[in-house]
Amino acid sequence: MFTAILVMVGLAVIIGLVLGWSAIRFKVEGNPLAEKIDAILPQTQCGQCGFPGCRPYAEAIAKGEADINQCPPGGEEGVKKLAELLGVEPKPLDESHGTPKPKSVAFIDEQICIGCTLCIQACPVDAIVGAAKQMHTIVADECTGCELCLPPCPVDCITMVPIAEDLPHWKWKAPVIMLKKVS
Amino acid sequence: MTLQEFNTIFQNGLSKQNAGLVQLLGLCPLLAISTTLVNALSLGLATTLVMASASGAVSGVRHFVPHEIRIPVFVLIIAALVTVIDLLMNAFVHPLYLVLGIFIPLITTNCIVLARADAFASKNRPLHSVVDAVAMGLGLTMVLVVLGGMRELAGQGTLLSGIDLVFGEEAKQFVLHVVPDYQGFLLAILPPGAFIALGLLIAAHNWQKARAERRVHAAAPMPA
Amino acid sequence: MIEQLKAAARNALRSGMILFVFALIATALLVFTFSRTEPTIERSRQAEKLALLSQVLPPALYDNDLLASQQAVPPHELLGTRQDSARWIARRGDTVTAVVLEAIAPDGYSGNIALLIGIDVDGNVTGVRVTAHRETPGLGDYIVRSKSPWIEQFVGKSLTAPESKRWKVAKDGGQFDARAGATITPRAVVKAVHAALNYFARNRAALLAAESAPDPAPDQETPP
Amino acid sequence: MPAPFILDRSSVTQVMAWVLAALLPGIAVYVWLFGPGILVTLSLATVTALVAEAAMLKARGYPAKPFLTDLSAIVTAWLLALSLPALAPWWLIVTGTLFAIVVAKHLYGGLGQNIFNPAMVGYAVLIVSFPLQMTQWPGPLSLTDAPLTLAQSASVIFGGDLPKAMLDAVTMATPLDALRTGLLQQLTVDEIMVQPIFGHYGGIGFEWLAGAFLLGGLLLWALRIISWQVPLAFLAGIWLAAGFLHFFDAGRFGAPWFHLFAPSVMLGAFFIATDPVSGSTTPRGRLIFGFGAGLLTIIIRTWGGYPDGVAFAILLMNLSVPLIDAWTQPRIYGGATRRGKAPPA
Amino acid sequence: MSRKLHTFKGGVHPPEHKAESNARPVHAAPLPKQLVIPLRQHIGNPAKPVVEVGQRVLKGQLIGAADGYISAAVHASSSGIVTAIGPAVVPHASGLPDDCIIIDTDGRDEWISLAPLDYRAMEPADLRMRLRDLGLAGLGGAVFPSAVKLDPGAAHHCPTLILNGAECEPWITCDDVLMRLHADDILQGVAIMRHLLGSTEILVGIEDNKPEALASMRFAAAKLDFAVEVVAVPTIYPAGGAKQMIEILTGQQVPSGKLSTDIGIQVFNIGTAHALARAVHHGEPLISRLVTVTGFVLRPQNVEALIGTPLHTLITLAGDREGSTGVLMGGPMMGMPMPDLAVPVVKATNCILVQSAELFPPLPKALPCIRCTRCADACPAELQPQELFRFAKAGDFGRAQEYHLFDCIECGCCSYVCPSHIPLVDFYRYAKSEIWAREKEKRAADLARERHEFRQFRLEREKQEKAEKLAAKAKAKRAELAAAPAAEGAPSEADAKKALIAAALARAQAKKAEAAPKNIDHLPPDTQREIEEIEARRAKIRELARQPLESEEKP
Repeated sequence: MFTAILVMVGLAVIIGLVLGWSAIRFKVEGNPLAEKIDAILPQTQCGQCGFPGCRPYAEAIAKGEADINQCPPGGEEGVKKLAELLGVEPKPLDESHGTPKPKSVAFIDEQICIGCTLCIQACPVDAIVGAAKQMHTIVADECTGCELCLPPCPVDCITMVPIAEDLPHWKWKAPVIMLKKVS
Repeated sequence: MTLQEFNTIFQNGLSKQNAGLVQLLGLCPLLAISTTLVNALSLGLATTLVMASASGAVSGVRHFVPHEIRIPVFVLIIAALVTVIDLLMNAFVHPLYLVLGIFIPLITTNCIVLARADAFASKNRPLHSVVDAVAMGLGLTMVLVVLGGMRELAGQGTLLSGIDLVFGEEAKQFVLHVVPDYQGFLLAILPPGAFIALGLLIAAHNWQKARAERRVHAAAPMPA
Repeated sequence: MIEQLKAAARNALRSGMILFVFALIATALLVFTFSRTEPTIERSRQAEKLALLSQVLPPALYDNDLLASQQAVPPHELLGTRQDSARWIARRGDTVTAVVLEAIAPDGYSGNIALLIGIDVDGNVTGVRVTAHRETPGLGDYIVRSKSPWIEQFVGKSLTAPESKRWKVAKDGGQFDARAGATITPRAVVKAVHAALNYFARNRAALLAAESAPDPAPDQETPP
Repeated sequence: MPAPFILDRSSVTQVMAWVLAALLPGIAVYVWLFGPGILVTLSLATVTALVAEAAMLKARGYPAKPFLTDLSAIVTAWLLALSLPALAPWWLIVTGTLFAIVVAKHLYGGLGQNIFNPAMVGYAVLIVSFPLQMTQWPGPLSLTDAPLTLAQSASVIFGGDLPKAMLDAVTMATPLDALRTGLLQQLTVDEIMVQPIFGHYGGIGFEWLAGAFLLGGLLLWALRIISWQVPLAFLAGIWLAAGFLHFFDAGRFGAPWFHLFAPSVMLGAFFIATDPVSGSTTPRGRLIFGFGAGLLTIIIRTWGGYPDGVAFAILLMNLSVPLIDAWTQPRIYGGATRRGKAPPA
Repeated sequence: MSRKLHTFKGGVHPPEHKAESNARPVHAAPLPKQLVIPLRQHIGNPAKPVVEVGQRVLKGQLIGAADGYISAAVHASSSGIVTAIGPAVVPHASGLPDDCIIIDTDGRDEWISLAPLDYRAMEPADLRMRLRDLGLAGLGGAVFPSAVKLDPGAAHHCPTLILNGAECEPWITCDDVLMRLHADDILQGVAIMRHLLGSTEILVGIEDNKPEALASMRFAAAKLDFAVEVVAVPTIYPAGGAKQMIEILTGQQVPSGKLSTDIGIQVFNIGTAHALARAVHHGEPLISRLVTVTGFVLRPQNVEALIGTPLHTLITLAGDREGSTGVLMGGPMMGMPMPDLAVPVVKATNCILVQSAELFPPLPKALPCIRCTRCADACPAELQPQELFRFAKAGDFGRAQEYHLFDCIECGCCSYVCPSHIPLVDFYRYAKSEIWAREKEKRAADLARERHEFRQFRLEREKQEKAEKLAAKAKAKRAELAAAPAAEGAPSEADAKKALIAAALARAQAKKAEAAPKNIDHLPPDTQREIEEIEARRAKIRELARQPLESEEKP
């Protein structure tokens, strides 16, 4: 009887010592999970999720402070990928954060632009070039379509132009094999 | 604890996060022991008992347990409780103990017990934790009973066989011979039968869930 | 660096202490339960064994404490044993009435079949039970009493009734019934019971002697 | 409209029809040597399979016509029927066929999705659940006094149990059963083989049956419907494993030729293990698949709980197919052997 | 002719249907009223238009200049007026319009002045530039700019030159006819290739179902001053695939992921050799080619067609028939259906195949894959098509890539033999374009992340600099105030601070007023609400963005 108690207690003390020591000694700094989440997010940097950019949103998800369905540009597919990564059930997009839109780029009507630079300050990826009192232009290849430049423009010279499907952007469609009767 | 909390916890345990059908946790005893209804019910109740006491205990000490040693502590608590129950069953329901045999100590490693201790009890107040454990346990027991019933019925055409192991010799009269002169369908009693029956149960559960969802969709008012 | 090591050491001590306390409580609980249930468990075990023995011995044959009469029997070819087995002696008053032997049928379809055989002083079988086997479910397992009454056929049989060449299953021209398509298992059991009777006939005196064990150097003659 | 715009004439129906045709010599020999009972079994299994297939297609919302006319259900039914004892009761045949079609085929996703061979799943379920009824093999006609006519066989199958004496008269242990029983009675192989049921190689009648299935299998191979790898490796596995054991103790282990011509091996090698859906798809994988199945067959026959092991061996190998396929991806044109991510050109 | 031939694994042998079109004499197609010349006819960058709408152009005049190294020029195929430069329907599987130059012909077919090139006297690099400007591109189907392929690269020579005259697709006979009629010209082109590539071994592979072409080429080869081996290869599809042709003739396989030049072999189509000879010896740009018009027409034949000629012109020439079910460009194995018969002949157009229900019965419905691996047996790339199909269908593109999806040459053998009639090639094309699209998306996302992170860094730095500057200024001001003589009693330190704050506040307010948008008066309520929402969101974002900074500033 006494041996049993001794063995149990001895074992417990050893395990406790090892775990307590390791907890401090081998602490992992940084958050690899946030990196992985960030890699899935579309990097639009639009802030629709309620966070100032994709990275902060990724960190919030990793900490469990934000839900996975707050990113409209990522769409349902993005939610699904996040759900898969985190091992949770996918859920529909939270519409209070916006709805997915076709991919677009911003376009500045240079006839109207007064060169106020407000949009340049708003752009999260520095995709607008121009200087004060001179008209601005969008670098279409770098524009993420986040729409953050629309509200500050005092003359409403910016419009979102959906990316049209042309030959270089055309994709083969998924072939459909009709086995089942469509109900 | 409000009634609503209580309801939510019970719904989770019995259906939404049912250990057997949704989380698929603790399948080892689920499959091994569900050969008859009585076996299934007994092990289910034993597991529920262990879960309830373990969750209560874990919840009670949750403030004294540092994060890094929580698992050893939980395991210690669970193992101690299981051993106690094992000894008690051995002493007072010996015939049943002979049947359930090795599966009682296995409750220790049944992940659903540890899962609830870590996921729920270590973060909630004792009362909530015990209710959650009971709900989870009953959810598992429910699945076990249905599974045991299915397998017993298909396998040997009876229900409640072995009830005498729990209530003594006189209880034998309660055994239901549902199909008289049954040939016996061994597959149901053998391990593959457990997997097939569980598969069917999960399928039925999912089907029912999908149907309920469809109905909710259909019932939703159309936007004007 | 030093600071960090110190912090780790402090944390280690704290964790160790907490686990120590939990382990102490858990072990204490176990020790307490164990000491309380031990006698009951022992009684249950005895009762279980007795129940088994009583299945191969009619209650009229004995009034002694069967369990107390247990003695070791050295391994013997006729018993199919490789290690010491047990035998129990039934007495009515001071008269020895019967003996219960453990035997093994080595040539079951899937290996050994363990048997418990009761034999009265006149060499008649009082009962046979299978205590362990691995026969094909549904095919060979009807030798178990809970599956079919087949095993009751042996009651009252002896070396002379029927005579040796009729100690076979019906298919081989013997006395004992067997299911079509599943004759290997019953064959093995019949053979083992017959051999055990032979063993009894040869070592009768030693087996029935109250205190002494049978001849440790059994004769090597094979049974007819 | 996809390219290419022309197609070869082959179709699933055509493939399945050839498989059925290749089974015909075997069925003919069966009837000739064991009596017409098998025809009842075959018909019952076929009808059950078609009804089950139609019902499942309807339940799953698939059109019935293309899937019923692809003949795959009939192939499953025939393979199962040919594996069952020809005098097995009707409910046994129906249960097995239902299990094969409903569970093994449709619950796994239907044609092309079943990871296990449906016929073998049906067989395994039956042998595990009803071992007793699975022993009612009709004896070879040359060894039975009163062979059953077609009508008598039907009445045995549908009418339930025969009187025991009569059943004993027409049924017989298969050579594999006889070998197993004999070995358990401490007889040597040579002593067992003098029993009348044993023929030159695999048992009276059974060896001719095996020959007929071999013939059908060679036809399928000649038509390129099956590959050579699986049957050859399967037979080689059996021959080598049995030969190895026989070489060390001829008294306790059957000869390799006996195992090759014993019931169900040829059927398994050419018709069941070659099932493309549940088998391996790479050339090397097929060799491993076939050899493994052969090896397991002998292991199960020798040490397992049931006298024959072909079904279990094939099911076990079915289980390992994804692994085998992943390991044995062939080298492609241009020599890339390892699975590496080629950049999108 | 003792060359040992090798075989490639797989392949199929569909009915050939060559005899329909290769017996009739070759006609020149009539000059159409309008020519539509796409700027993107080759692999690489599209040509840049160098003419303007309304300008008159002459036959052979450069109208689209090559843009970059991997590109080729396009030329006016006849004289006339440029009436439009912009999108028009082009022969492409998508049916989408693409930029074209449209010329209304004037019927005079007036050439620019042509100047032959003395290729032996020219610098090879100059010669290649000239060929690029003459619009030379492979006529076998892939339309890779020939100038690039004629660059032997760092090795400075390409020992083996293979001329591909296999023409393995059913129905097509334009190469067959070209070899019968212009063997000498083709071999003149080969001489130029040999000169540029420094090849020592020249092989011509022709399928053995074209005996006349073989004879004609052998006859012409015998007249040359260098050795050209004309080899008859077995007729099996796709023997005309470049990699398959290399394996048949040399027994070598081009390593996966590499080019044939890496093992010292270059392959050209015989049509390309012919066009090269015309370009060098006559200075003619690539403005016409031989096109087989066959299938469900009255007079299947080969025609010499100008690039830009609408397809219906050619079909009318070959004899239109009632009841056609569609038109393919290319052969039945790899061709693509044409959305519109107004699409022009381009450099890649080798065949116009008119379909009918009888010649091309509608494909039967697909059944599930039964893993019979006939596709694997037929695959000349030695892939496992059934696995690729499984992955592509499941959307598991990563696995498809691991199983070498990009080694698929889309020859269609797998679909041809599939007993379940699954359109396998469609699945591979779909998977490939999805992977490309995702790569593109990923690159864009990485770029955006990088730029955003840099911006954050820049803002942070600016903020810090500003704070430092402010602190310095405040310090200076305080010192100034303290130093100022006290008029009505010295202002205390606190007063100075207050004054500072008041000044700062006033400045901030002025700035805010300045920054407020000027167009927000008298807005409709909708817009007003939207602006408010946006403002709220921005405020929230600002709030959130500030929080972490503040917490960091705490000690």
